[in-house]
Amino acid sequence: MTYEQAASTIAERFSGVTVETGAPLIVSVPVDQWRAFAQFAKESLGCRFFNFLSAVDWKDGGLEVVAVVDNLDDNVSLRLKTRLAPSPAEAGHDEAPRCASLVPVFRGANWMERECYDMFGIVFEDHPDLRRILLGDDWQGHPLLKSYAVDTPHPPYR
Amino acid sequence: MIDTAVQSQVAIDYSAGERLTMNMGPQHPSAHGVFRAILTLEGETVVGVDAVIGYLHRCHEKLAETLTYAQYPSIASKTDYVAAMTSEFAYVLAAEQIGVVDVPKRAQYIRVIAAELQRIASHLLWLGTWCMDMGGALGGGATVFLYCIRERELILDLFESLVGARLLYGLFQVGGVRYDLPDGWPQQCRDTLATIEQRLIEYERLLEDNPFFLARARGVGFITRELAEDVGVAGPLLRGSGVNFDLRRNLPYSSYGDFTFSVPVEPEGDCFARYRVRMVEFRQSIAIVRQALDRLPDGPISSRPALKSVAQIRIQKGEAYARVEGPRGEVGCYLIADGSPKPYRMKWRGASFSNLSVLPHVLPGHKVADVVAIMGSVDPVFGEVDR
Amino acid sequence: MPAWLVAALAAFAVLNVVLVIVTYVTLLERKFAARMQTRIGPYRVGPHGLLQPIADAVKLVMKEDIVPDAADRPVYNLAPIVFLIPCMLIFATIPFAPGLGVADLNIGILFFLAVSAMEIVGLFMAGWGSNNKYALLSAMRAVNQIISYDLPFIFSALVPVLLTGSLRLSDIAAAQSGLWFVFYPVIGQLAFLFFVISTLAAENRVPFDILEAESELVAGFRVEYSGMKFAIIQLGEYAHMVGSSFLGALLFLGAWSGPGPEWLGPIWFLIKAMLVFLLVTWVRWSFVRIRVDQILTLSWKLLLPATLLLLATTAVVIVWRTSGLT
Amino acid sequence: MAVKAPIPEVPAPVWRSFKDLQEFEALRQQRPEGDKHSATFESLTEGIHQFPGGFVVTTLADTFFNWARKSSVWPVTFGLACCAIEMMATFASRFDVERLGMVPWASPRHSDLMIVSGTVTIKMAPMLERIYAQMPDPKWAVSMGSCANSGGPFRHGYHVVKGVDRVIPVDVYVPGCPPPPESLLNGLLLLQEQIAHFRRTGQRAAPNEKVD
Repeated sequence: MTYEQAASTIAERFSGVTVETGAPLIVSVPVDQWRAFAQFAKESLGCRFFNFLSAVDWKDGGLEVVAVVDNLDDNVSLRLKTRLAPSPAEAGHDEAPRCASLVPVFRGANWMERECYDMFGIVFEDHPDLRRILLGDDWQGHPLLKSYAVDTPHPPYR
Repeated sequence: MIDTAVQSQVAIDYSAGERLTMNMGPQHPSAHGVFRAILTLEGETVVGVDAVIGYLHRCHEKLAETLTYAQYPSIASKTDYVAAMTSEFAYVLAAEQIGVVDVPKRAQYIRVIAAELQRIASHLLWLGTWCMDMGGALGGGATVFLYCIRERELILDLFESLVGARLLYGLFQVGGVRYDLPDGWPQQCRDTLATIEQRLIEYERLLEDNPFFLARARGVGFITRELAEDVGVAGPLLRGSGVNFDLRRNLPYSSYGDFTFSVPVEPEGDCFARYRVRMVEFRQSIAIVRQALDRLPDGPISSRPALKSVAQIRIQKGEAYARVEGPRGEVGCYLIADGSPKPYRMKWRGASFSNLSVLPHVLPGHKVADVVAIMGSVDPVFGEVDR
Repeated sequence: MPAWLVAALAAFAVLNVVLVIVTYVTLLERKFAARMQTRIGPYRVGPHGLLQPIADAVKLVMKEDIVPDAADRPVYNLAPIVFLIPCMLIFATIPFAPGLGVADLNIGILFFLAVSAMEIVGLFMAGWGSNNKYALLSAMRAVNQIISYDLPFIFSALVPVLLTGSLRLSDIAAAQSGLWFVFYPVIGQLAFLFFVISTLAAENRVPFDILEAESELVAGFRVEYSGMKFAIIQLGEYAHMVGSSFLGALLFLGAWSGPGPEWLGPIWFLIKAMLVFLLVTWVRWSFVRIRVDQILTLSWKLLLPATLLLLATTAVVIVWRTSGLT
Repeated sequence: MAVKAPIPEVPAPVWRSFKDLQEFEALRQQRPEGDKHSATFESLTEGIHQFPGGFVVTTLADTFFNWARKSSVWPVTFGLACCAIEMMATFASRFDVERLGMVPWASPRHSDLMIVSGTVTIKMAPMLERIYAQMPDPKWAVSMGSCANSGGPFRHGYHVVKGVDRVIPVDVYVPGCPPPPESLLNGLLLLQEQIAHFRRTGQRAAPNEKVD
């Protein structure tokens, strides 16, 4: 399984997916095919190693969820990206961005997705236990959004 | 006299059948740091684990967006403060991959020497704190702990003469290394490695001939190969569960390809397998440092020599995910640059975060005493877990 | 002088001697452990750290005495005393020299073993009284560990009794003037080995110290005690340790028999007791703690049958030796 | 099947609202109303002190008890972050603190010194307060490392408390990031000196005047 074979199998199986060839294969996936693609990557591409899952806040361009999965035996690394709606803090509407959770596919995604929820406010559908992991449960706001100032006061300690 | 009636009266309710919820709280004598495990016990066996982390969340990723490429490496070393060298390595490597900055050969060799010495020091601390967990701070474990710290001090002296700091260094910068090896350092380094190699044989005799240690380590904390890959566990835990993957050999970076070393793999996946993997890694790191010292090339130590001051480094738009093999596993830095002197987004993939997230899947069914032994063999560092 | 006054004075003297020995035994252990770990123990407090135990004791006395609100007050306050009494009583029957002892009962060793099993009551009271999960869990562990190790402790202590044929401790000591029981061909060494293992477990020293396992149960049953009560519990623990090492020296190493004049007896006895104590400390600082279930399996499946077998073989050997002679 | 533990609500202790150390000293000396024993103890020492020649007794008692407290300060094992590794190196064989009579104990009840080594985050602050409150009096606190002194390199982080003296009263500040074992030992010796100058039993030494 080399990068070219991986790119070709992806191209024929998934239509809406754009692939950027290169050492790590960067694949941008539409939101609705997110879990299906992850399942496909795990089974047929052999990318069983779940490296990490995180998010990037592109302000108006919306939130982008990034996940890296690897095939350890053939050293193939896949970087999956999907673009969500902008976070409520910027775009003004109150409904939080939603994304399909990868926990049914990779058990390692449990804590990573809780951290994304904690830091960006992305709600992952049918995640077994979606609550804040790093900050206290009574924390307001999601710190890693660009609209959140780095030095916001937090009584009574700051 | 300050009023001590501070905490509210918490009555222990024994009504919920024989299940007891016990709190292995953030202030924990085992020296890993601030981690709270809410264990649901049935008698002595653990039934459920709810791990509460975040007590050391120091906003690394938000601060990375406000600090320039020259400032952040000094804070990057505080993510995994037991292996500060490899933490800085990841950030600097990512910045160099985006900015296509070439690093002179001598700087790459010094980086490899520093990273491998740091791996030996970190594994020494792991062996000490693991035995202290199992043996007690006022018991047998403390003896092994103090022996390991005695060896670790030798390596910290080496780093002190190289960089000037004992625990958190500023050796790495974008484009190379900040300090060159002082004269007489290679010889001092070889002597230290020789003494450590002798002492390792002593530790193995002290621990592996001791039936109590074997009873506590063997057959405890099984991580199957499938669970290891599924959760993204890395480093000695992955190799302890039979996966033959090491970043230094599979995806060589910073001229690791020039050195010959073997990657230890143990199929069982219990605490003793991880212990064996790390003991072999000690010897492989010593071999790598010796090869690097023998073939150390001359030349400049940084491709951007004017970088001594906090000069502005501008890196053009782009993104990169640099992966470094730290003592606890794969330390990754996913960096997005937008041409300004500060990165747009920096995601830190800490090895301990994924290693720790395997605990709720492994712990149920073990005794309370095993919980501590397994956490010791996972060797989490909470600067890296909470970032 | 009326008999009861002599007994009272003897008891008072022995109590003070024991207190001094116990405080300075803690310093001996800290210095010995430090030397094992390539460091210098307490050094700055008085010449070579000799005043360290006094400083610790005085500081603990002057500490604030915290009683947690949720604690069961009478049980909590009484526990240290109930824990200390048996640990001090065990010195009553130990004869430090042929005539020098508080009470030389004819059932000396039986009294010793019975009283040393009583300390578990104080320990459980401490565990239950402080209404703290850690304390409760460690009290549970304490009960089943100490009870399951009392039997091997008693059986291994009975081997010298069988060899001398009397329960009186001074008889046992006198019988060893020729051959120390530890040098008795096979039975002596095995009995001494089992005795040391079960004393280790009876006082929850490492490797059996799951009671106050720092990494799991923070500080075991004494987690809620501070200041004076904590000092009493520490005192009781070390007193029980020293009492068992005195008993070990008496049963197996021939209490006061040794070269030199007669009045050197107690000095020899003290040196032998300290040797046994250092053996226990050496084990404490080099072994890793083992799990609860492994401790219990070791006791019920290994130690108990072994000591029973040993007792039976000593009886057979004695009968064979005596019948062979007549 | 995670069991959600209720987060116990911890009322803020009395010293939260102090402006600076002088005001804190005033707060510190007030005896809470329910505390009748030490009131009598207070009047007793006052009586002896006024008694002609009585000061010899009180000063002798002070020096003796201060010597005892100074020479057996027991720190609680409370490592937070990178400074905890340096604290362990200080407790280890090369820079042995047991020479000064310090043995790290596991439970706050048995110890009388808290070395805050590492960054105090907002999620950890209530726990830190509770552990400090659980320690019996007289107790001291050493703030080790620039994170504990003033928030250090993470001062501008949203989750970091800008210095541990916003949470508990601190006696000795040890600078450095992380402070090498020698400077922590220097801090501990300073603490011992401060304990030695404990005026009148039960009272804490007044801090030096505010120098702006």
